[in-house]
Amino acid sequence: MLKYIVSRILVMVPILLGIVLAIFFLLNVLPGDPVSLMMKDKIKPDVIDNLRERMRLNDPWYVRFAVYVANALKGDLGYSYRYHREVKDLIMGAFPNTVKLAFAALAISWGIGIPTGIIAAVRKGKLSDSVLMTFSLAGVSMPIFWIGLLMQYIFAYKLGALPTSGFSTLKHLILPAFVLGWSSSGGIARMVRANMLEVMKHDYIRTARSKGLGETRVVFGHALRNSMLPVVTMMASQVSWLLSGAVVTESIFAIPGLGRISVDAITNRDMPLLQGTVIFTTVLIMLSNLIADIAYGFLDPRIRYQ
Amino acid sequence: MSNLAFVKADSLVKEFSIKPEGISFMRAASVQAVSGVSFEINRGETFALVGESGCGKSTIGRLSIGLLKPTSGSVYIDGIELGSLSGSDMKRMRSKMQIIFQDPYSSLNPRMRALEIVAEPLLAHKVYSSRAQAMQESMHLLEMCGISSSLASRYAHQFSGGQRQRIGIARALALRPQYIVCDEPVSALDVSIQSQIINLLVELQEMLQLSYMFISHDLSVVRYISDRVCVMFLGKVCEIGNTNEIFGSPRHPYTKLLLEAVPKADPTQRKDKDVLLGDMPSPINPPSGCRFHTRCPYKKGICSELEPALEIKGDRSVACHFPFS
Amino acid sequence: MQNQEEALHADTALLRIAAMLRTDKKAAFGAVVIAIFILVALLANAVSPYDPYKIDLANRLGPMSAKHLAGTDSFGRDVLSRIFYGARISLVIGLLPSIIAILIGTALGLVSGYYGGFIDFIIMRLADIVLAFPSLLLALVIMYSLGVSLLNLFIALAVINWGVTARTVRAQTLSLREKEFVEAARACGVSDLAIMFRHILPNCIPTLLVILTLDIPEAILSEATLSFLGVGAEPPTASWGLMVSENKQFLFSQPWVAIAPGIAVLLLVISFNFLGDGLRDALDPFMSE
Amino acid sequence: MQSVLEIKGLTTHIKTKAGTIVPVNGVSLSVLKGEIVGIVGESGCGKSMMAMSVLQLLPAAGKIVDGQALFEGADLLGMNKRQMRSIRGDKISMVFQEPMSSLNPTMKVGKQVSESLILHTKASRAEAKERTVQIFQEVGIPDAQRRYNSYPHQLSGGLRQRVMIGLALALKPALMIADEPTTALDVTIEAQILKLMKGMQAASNTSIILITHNLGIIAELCSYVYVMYAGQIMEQAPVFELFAEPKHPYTQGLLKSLPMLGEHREKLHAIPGSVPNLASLPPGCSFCPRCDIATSACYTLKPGLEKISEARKARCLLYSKGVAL
Repeated sequence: MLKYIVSRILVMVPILLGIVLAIFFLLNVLPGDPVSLMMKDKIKPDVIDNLRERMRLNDPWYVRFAVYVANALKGDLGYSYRYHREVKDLIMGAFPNTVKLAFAALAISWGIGIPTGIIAAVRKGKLSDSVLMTFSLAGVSMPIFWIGLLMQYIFAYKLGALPTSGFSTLKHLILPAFVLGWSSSGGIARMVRANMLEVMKHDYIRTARSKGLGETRVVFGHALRNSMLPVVTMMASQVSWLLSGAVVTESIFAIPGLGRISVDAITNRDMPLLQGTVIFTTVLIMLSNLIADIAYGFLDPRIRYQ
Repeated sequence: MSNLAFVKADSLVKEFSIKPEGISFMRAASVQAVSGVSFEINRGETFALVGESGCGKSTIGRLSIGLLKPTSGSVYIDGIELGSLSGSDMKRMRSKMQIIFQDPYSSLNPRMRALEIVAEPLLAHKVYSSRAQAMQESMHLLEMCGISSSLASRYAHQFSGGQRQRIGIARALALRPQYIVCDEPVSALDVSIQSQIINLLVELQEMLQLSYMFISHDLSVVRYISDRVCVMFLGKVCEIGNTNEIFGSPRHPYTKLLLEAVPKADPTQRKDKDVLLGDMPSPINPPSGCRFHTRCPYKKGICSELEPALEIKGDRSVACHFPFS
Repeated sequence: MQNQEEALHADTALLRIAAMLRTDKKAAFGAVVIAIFILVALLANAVSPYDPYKIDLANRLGPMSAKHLAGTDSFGRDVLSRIFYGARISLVIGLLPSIIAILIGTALGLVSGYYGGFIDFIIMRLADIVLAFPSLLLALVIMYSLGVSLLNLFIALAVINWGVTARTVRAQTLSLREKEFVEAARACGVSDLAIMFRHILPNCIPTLLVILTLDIPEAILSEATLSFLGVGAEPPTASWGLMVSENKQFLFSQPWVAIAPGIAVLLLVISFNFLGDGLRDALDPFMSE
Repeated sequence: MQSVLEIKGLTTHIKTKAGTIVPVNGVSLSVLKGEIVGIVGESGCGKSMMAMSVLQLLPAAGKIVDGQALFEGADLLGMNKRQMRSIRGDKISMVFQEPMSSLNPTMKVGKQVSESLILHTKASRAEAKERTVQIFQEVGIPDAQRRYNSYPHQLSGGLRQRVMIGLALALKPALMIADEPTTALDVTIEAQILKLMKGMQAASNTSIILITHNLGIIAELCSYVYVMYAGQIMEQAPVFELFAEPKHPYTQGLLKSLPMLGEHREKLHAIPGSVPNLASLPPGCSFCPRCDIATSACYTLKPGLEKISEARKARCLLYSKGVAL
């Protein structure tokens, strides 16, 4: 098991490096010169030269890459042109808001997705299967920005029940978390349902029934654990999906989180901020990937006792 | 004797590495599936390989036609060592040796018609100048194996298990091989179909002078079809010899107990038999000395310490410290 | 067991899909809606009541009426006509990059699974990298780097989405490679290329079909979202996402203008999802292979 | 002697894409106290579906349309779910073919047995565990205390099947249905499991229905045999009589087509054709297309199961009175 965890961590390192390299390449090498892009032609040439020197833009890209990685490991992600602050500080300021949103959304997504998947599988082909799965699928099928606007219109404007934007109280969290959670519950429900149906076909389910167990015991005692295993591995891709969705949700509901920052960084062509945010987000996803892998290892005795 | 041999295997060893998926930098453990096996198969002879799962018999079958490369040791077909051949020579050599598989379902591509399946080797080797000729030959081969030409354009799944096995045999015969590995060819078939396929294999052998390696765990079938037999346990040979002699008076304890274990379709022969105790030892960590000693009821001290050599007496060999006489 | 094996078959796949459409109402609904959207997109200039780009400032933010069935937007353009034209962008962006991504993924997955070893290691780590990115952020970065245009969006979506296909095809190739019919082909001296194209690829096609129907809705949503965020289609293009974004400031006064394009997205995307789920159920034995 | 299970006219339908098939067509059989009854047949003959029908464990597409299954005087087929559940595992238990897939991979094997004990005997966890370890010892699992905490993948195939048998016999049921219990196992392990089943049966006086395709296993274990073909019983007889003098042409063909260990015949007898497809059965006798001695009457008349002697019946026009062949 320890071997398994260590190997998972070791596999992560080259991937992480590859990701940083890919982002770095896209943002630093391809578009030419960020300084001239950023400054357009408003500033005197010697100021530009000075800035280029400070950003080491005259060095070859791989030197800059090495410097960037070295600094990043020390926690220095650069300096935001737009906010005139350390990228690290901006990220740390935004991070807790995104975490709150993501966890609330995750809770809603699982709260809707898992029971929906189980009920739909157990009652396959019945009306409840169809209704529940359509509700879940509708969540994945609507653009997040649109459902966000729709919710604002209904709950904030028409009913006046909830605030449209900002992030100061728990009430502010309800709409964005629901929007984001609903939109990712479909994937969970689909997967739980498909796994459950698959597992229910296995011989050991027949064995459980032949022992005289009731259907509830068969489903919860034997089928559920086995069908939840793949869902655990899906958790990582779900975190990825939630963070993607957070970009839009945070824009709509004016939540000062990571997603909002990255959109700001794009509109303001604030490259160091964009780079820092994207890399930070990706690291988060890799970490959740790792946690999911380890959790899977613990839950599946076939891996635990390898 | 050896100048007659069409297939000769010399101290074959095959190791497989068992590597956890995707973790390339971790040291891989390895399993020795075949540990120093030698044998010869004469022209026109049926040589059977018997043993329980994990004894390495299927691996030997694949080694003997170059589908797997041995870790060490060599295979000679018609006097030519397979390991020495270049890619194009090997391709030419492939037409001399073929294989028939156990599972009639996974051995035929579900997206191809029977005719195309049998024609594929002919087309790959450009045996005929035109596609039409290859198809005609394919039709002929199918008929030879008992598939009527009216069925030839059906897809594999439209045939029954026995018919699929016939198609697999027709494909193996397409390149006019002299040596065919039959890897459990009837194990997946129903009892009433088994004998059809066995009869077909025997007829084809007589007609085309084929040499067979017949791999099976079914001792009754082996007894019926083979001239010589090799009994294997955990990658090693227990004994080799004439089928009637080995079945009539086994010398290795494993052979004897294996024969006794087979349920006989005759209630009057019921008896309380000696059952071979224990499980197959792990090939990752095989027992010291004689690999069979952990299950052998006749074992003595030396068996766990010293590995018995294969003792050759005429055309009968046995690897046991205390063989029955 | 025999039934499952029988299901593993090419020409029954079409029959199974046909049977699925007959029994699965949701999938049939999806297929019909998709067909309607395709027709509308093809015939947009014939079915649209107005020129979608004609600005009519006198009629800004008009309500739903007999003249303008879905009202007019902040420039007085007819919303229904713009939705019809928007179907073109959504379908093209939904279909083409997904198909390209699947072709790339299939090629890489086949090579990776069949040859294994170092090349497999490299391809799979690349796939890991692509899959580890949050797709929307990756698209944002690519659009930032290449500049905002529909063509660049097209490239971004194709580059992002090959990972899943590559992994799935690789897994299938690995299991098919061990099948005895592939061994038989090797024993007959059939070349690697012929084995890949004749024996492995055709058996992956049902899976690819399912992946495609799941990728298309993703791509449609991505286009809408990126356009909404201002890094996709550019004004005055009639793109559904852009239309919502352009009119969101009038949400409380004239909600319909911002909401109508979203309904089009929902309808099209949920239809693809319905169809995809139906296909997956119908072709299930292939998936579990 | 008192019968434990008495099945009368059991008929089961299954809806498939090709239409409704009848895998169990009017099957009647009885199992006496402490007796091992064999049901032999080839793939698709309905033998497993018959067992599943008795315990109402049919797949969703299956439906019992007619018949009775009297167990200790009560009709199993008329029972509601709750009544049926109290029978399953306690009074009637099952052993399946694949011990690996029949055990839950993420639950300790001991727990899978004690779960059943807790359910039916209201034993406490500790009592159930103690009893389970005891059962493991009885079915010959070495180191039973430790094995209680093993997961299925940590056991060999033979041990897994011992766990299954332990599970089946844990509550000393009146009847155990074993569906191909040794088909997935090696010969020497098969012999161990068969010996274990015989021993356990003798000790507890449990009746066993043994379903298999292997005539050898039938001959070694059973006292009475039913031969099934295409959903019907073709012949039924005490085991010695059946093997000594098979009455039905199908049984005769099956026995003749077996290669026997002790002899080397020139050519095997083969039953021509394929195992029947239940979706398209001939109008008359379902075996007639493959029968050596079929006459035109066989293609039109459905033979009944005729009594030949006190203990024997066969479904063939040969034995139907008043039918001219």
